[in-house]
Amino acid sequence: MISFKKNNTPKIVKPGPNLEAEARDWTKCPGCRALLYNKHLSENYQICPKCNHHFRLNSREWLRLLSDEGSFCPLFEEFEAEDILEFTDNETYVERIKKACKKTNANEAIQTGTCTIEGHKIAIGVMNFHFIGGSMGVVVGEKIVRLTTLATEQKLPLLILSASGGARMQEGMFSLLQMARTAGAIGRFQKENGLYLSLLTHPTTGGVSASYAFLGDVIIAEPQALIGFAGARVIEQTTRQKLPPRFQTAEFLVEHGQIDKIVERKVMKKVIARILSFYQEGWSSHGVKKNE
Amino acid sequence: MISFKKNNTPKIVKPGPNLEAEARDWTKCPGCRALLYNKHLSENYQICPKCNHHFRLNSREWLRLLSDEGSFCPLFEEFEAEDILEFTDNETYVERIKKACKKTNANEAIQTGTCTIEGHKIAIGVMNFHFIGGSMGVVVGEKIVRLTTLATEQKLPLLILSASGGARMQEGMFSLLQMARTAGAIGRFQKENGLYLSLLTHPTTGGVSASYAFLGDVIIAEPQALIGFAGARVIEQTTRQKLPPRFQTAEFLVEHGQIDKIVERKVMKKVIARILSFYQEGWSSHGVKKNE
Amino acid sequence: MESKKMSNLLSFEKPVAQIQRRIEDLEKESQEKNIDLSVSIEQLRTELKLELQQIFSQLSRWEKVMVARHPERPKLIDYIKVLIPDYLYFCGDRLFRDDPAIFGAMGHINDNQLIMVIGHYKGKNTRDNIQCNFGMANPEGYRKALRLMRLAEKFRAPIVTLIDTPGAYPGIEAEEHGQSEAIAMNLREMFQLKVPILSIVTGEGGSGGALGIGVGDKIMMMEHAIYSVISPEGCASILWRDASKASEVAEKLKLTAQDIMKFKLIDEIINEPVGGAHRNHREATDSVKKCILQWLNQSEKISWNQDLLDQRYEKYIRLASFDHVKNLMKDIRSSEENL
Amino acid sequence: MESKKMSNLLSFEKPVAQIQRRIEDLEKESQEKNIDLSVSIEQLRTELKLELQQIFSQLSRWEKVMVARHPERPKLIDYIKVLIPDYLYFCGDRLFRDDPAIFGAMGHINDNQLIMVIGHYKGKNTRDNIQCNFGMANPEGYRKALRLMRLAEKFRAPIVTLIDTPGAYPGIEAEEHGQSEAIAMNLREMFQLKVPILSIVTGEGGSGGALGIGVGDKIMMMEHAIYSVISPEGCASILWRDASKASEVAEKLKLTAQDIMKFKLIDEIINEPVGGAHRNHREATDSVKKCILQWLNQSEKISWNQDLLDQRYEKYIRLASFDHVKNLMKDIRSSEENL
Ligand SMILES: [Zn+2]
Ligand SMILES: [Zn+2]
Repeated sequence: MISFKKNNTPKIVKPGPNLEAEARDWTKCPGCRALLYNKHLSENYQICPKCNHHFRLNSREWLRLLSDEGSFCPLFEEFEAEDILEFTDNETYVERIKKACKKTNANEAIQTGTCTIEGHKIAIGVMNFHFIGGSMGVVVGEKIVRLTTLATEQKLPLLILSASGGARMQEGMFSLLQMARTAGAIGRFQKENGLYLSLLTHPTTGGVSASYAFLGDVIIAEPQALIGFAGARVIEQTTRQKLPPRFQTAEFLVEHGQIDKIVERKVMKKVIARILSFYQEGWSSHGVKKNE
Repeated sequence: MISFKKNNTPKIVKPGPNLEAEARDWTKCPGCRALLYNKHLSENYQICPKCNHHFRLNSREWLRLLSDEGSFCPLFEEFEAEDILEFTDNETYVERIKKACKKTNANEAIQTGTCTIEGHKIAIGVMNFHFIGGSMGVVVGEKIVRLTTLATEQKLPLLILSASGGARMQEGMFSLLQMARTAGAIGRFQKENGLYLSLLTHPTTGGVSASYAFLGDVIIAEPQALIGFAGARVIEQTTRQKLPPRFQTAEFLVEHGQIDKIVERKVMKKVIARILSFYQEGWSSHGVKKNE
Repeated sequence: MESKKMSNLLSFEKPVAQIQRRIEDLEKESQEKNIDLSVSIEQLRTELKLELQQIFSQLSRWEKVMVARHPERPKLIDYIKVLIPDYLYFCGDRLFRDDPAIFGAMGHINDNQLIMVIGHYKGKNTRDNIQCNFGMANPEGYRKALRLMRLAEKFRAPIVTLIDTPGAYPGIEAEEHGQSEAIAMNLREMFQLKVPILSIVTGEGGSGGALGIGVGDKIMMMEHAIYSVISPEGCASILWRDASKASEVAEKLKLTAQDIMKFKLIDEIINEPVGGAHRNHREATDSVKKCILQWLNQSEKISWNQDLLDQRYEKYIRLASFDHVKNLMKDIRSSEENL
Repeated sequence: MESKKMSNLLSFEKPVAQIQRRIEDLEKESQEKNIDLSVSIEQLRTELKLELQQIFSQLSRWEKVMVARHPERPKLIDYIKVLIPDYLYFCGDRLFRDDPAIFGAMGHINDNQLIMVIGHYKGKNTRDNIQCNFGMANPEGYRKALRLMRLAEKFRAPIVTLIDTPGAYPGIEAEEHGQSEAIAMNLREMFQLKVPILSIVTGEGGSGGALGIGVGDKIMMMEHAIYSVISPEGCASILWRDASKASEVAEKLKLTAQDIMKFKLIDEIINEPVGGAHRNHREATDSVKKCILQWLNQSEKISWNQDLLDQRYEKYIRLASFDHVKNLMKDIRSSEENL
């Protein structure tokens, strides 16, 4: 699990006492320092209209953006993390989970279920970076395995949106093994000719990037998203080399052949829908081939 | 097809008139300029005992070196090249073939058949660089396709020893298409779990290297052999860059992960026999798995 | 005929240039003086067309090479825009680099049939050219092509490859990263793809680098395309250490669509507009589109399973085989005897 | 017990060093003066063994980390030489580079059973260490591992992977060439190999880089090996920006073979010689060999087809699953209640 200093979550501007109510409606852009009206920001997919800075969306916001209204059916919500290692750092893991639940109003770092995207039914998993850095513990792994199994059984395309610092160290080896479990499940799904779209958002790193995130038949990233295996600081310390410009950005990864394309948030739904329609057509248009 | 200036075929030393008979018994090493007694050279696998320079073997010599005595059964000897393009450069293609036949006492740039290697029966193809630079025309392609088909049908391991400047330009597109034909045949063979050993000798380049030569399940090269796709001169002219040391040598290719290992001529038969025994054991030791 | 102004006139196109200039002059006059010169213009246009027909039906093989390499010839991206207007492209080999010399996209042809188009991209201008290495792919390009073909297989989308390359890139890194392995792998794996494959040589079919995306159930060539085991320059410099003898060597190599059709090594020649594809992109791309649609129609009838692979394999067992050559030689001899 | 002279003494081994020195002195004296001191020496040896047993049965987790990383611990090549003396190695990913941090060879164990052994290689001396990147593999290493595993499949040779790495290499090129993709691909593809796979953590099991060759039908750990989602140093520097708190963090991470066995995440612990594998290579490698032979014996009984893949998959569906954790928690709670 990698830590990220730069948190690009919208920061509410600290106002003077009288302006408090009003100021809650405004957000300062960390990209260009412009003051943005929250309503406008929200209408613009949480992208700064001045400098194109992409504010981070949580899983609910992503689901709203991608799925057809009211189509999302949550699944596997019953799983909640256990503190099997009895891990404590500055606070206990139990406490950390509790806080994360409260902060995100969710019970884990991924939401899973089914939905339609422009009418195409899919199995969908959306990670939430706000929940302990989107880290993958047993529950995240379990939900992905189950979601993938469901997609295999119901012959649904699978979309997983990643946003994660990696494996959740508070669950030790249990976390690490989720890499193998999810990769195995996705392998089975793909062997049955299932289509898996992997959507990488800022950041996707560590154990998540080195398992299901990079197994997509098609891998799409958001502009400027940080994507990589090792943390930049660790690389600098280990190699004592200066990192190249744009290192580990989505743009860098396209150049290096690691991902298919970068898609702007505004057209993300459209592009995904088009891929889904391509895929479903291929399957339905040729009766002969369908049965294989 | 790439031309090779440096011909490392043993060169008979030009003697004074009286010494002629005697001099025929001696060869000057192009590696260290030592005068080597042909009998000793032959006993030492045509390797200079002073500087380890590997003289080139023709297909017959290779067959003698690799196969158990008397075990080689030639196959597909009936095919002879046709001059379909009516190609003439400094001489007609027909003339060129005639000369090559005479010079090599063979009718094409590859000998194919079956043999045993330390008792293991295999399908074997051995190219002969002395026959028009070991170039691959229709007959070479045809013999490899038929040999591979035979290996598939009879469930024999396949060994092809390459020594070639590439496709034979005198047969134009007919030559080029042999790349696809041989690759297709080898793909079928490998899909049936056939083991294909590719043995690369000096030189293996162009259309041969970019088809069957690099499809080996195991790829072995002779020390210092020149192996590559494009000619060094073309690369220099195109890129205007200085070529790195040992560029396109077997040693360079191991470093770059392209081949499995370099094996000295002296132990070549032993290493190949060991691989064959490994393979046949794996198949015979487990009744259950054999039938899959 | 809608004729473009040529900035790159080939030597044998010169007679045509004069007529073109006269047409332009008349058009200008007609406009400036507001007089009707349409009869004369039409006459000249007919003359132009006849002249072009005349010239292009008698091109020497070397002249064909120059047409096939014409910088204004339609490029991959021109075809993709016409063939699959709703295309989505996919990048990368997932290993090392995205090679711009190979480009691939999926989309609908004629609004209803999904296909994947993959080809060499030479670039449309100097900056492009350099970025795309003039269509000379590195190993990562071939590996990307294979990845995209497998993606097409997953989508059950027939594959159309458009070939237009001087050859695989002869570079240091290309050798280091396994140019041989990458091409060989494609040749082998294209036999295993359970969707129909059509390969079209649209311009230059340069040896192994062309064939590296060229194993198809059907192979077609544009009327003025070439396909060769070696470039005429390369061949000349091996035979005579003199690349300037390329024009002479081109004759020997029999590398035109017409030669290769006569050899029965391709299935079809796609007609080009009068005067070559570079004079009318629209007509050229439409012509290609028509052939693809016909092919798709035929491909519907085959079931896309092992049968398809068996047919593809059988095709290549026959193609350029010893028997193939023998039969051709027999035909040639018997036709010679009949003369 | 055959004890080696230690050039790298761990702090908690100090009491042992004194006894060792005394043994050496007596041996020297015995030889020089030609007197029989064997009784005293034997006594000291017993003392040494008891002391070592005492120390090594009570190691803290951080001390275990130090033992697992011990520079004199047997390395991949030591195991290969003992396990498959007639081995043949294979190089390269066929793509980009041969990564010396991963090494693989095929050969016979016990003269009669062919296996492929693939593992991380940390190197045996400083020059080696640097060349092998201290066992930290680049993507090409993981891709080579996968290629060799597929080769083993063709040979019907069971695969044994030996894990000993601080982690995948955190380098610029590693990122450029797809460290994530390479590891992910191995994790996926190891589920598809139709030969039995055994993974043994022999030393350091460093996160994704360890797991990248670690998907097996059975997973074992050496007695003093560790296996962790993150290095203690890495964890400490994330939690407190202070890598020196690693020893404290090691306790939290529960990364010893004993911890992980208690969690039921591995199948077996392989005993090490008294005082750790670094004190007796022969005993350590023999111990590993014995476990492999037992496993091979079991594997004979499974038919190596889809069944094998199904069993492997089912194992990982259960392993570290939510139910697995739930049941463990229940066990822990009930045992606490019983106290
Ligand atoms: Zn901004
Ligand atoms: Zn010499």
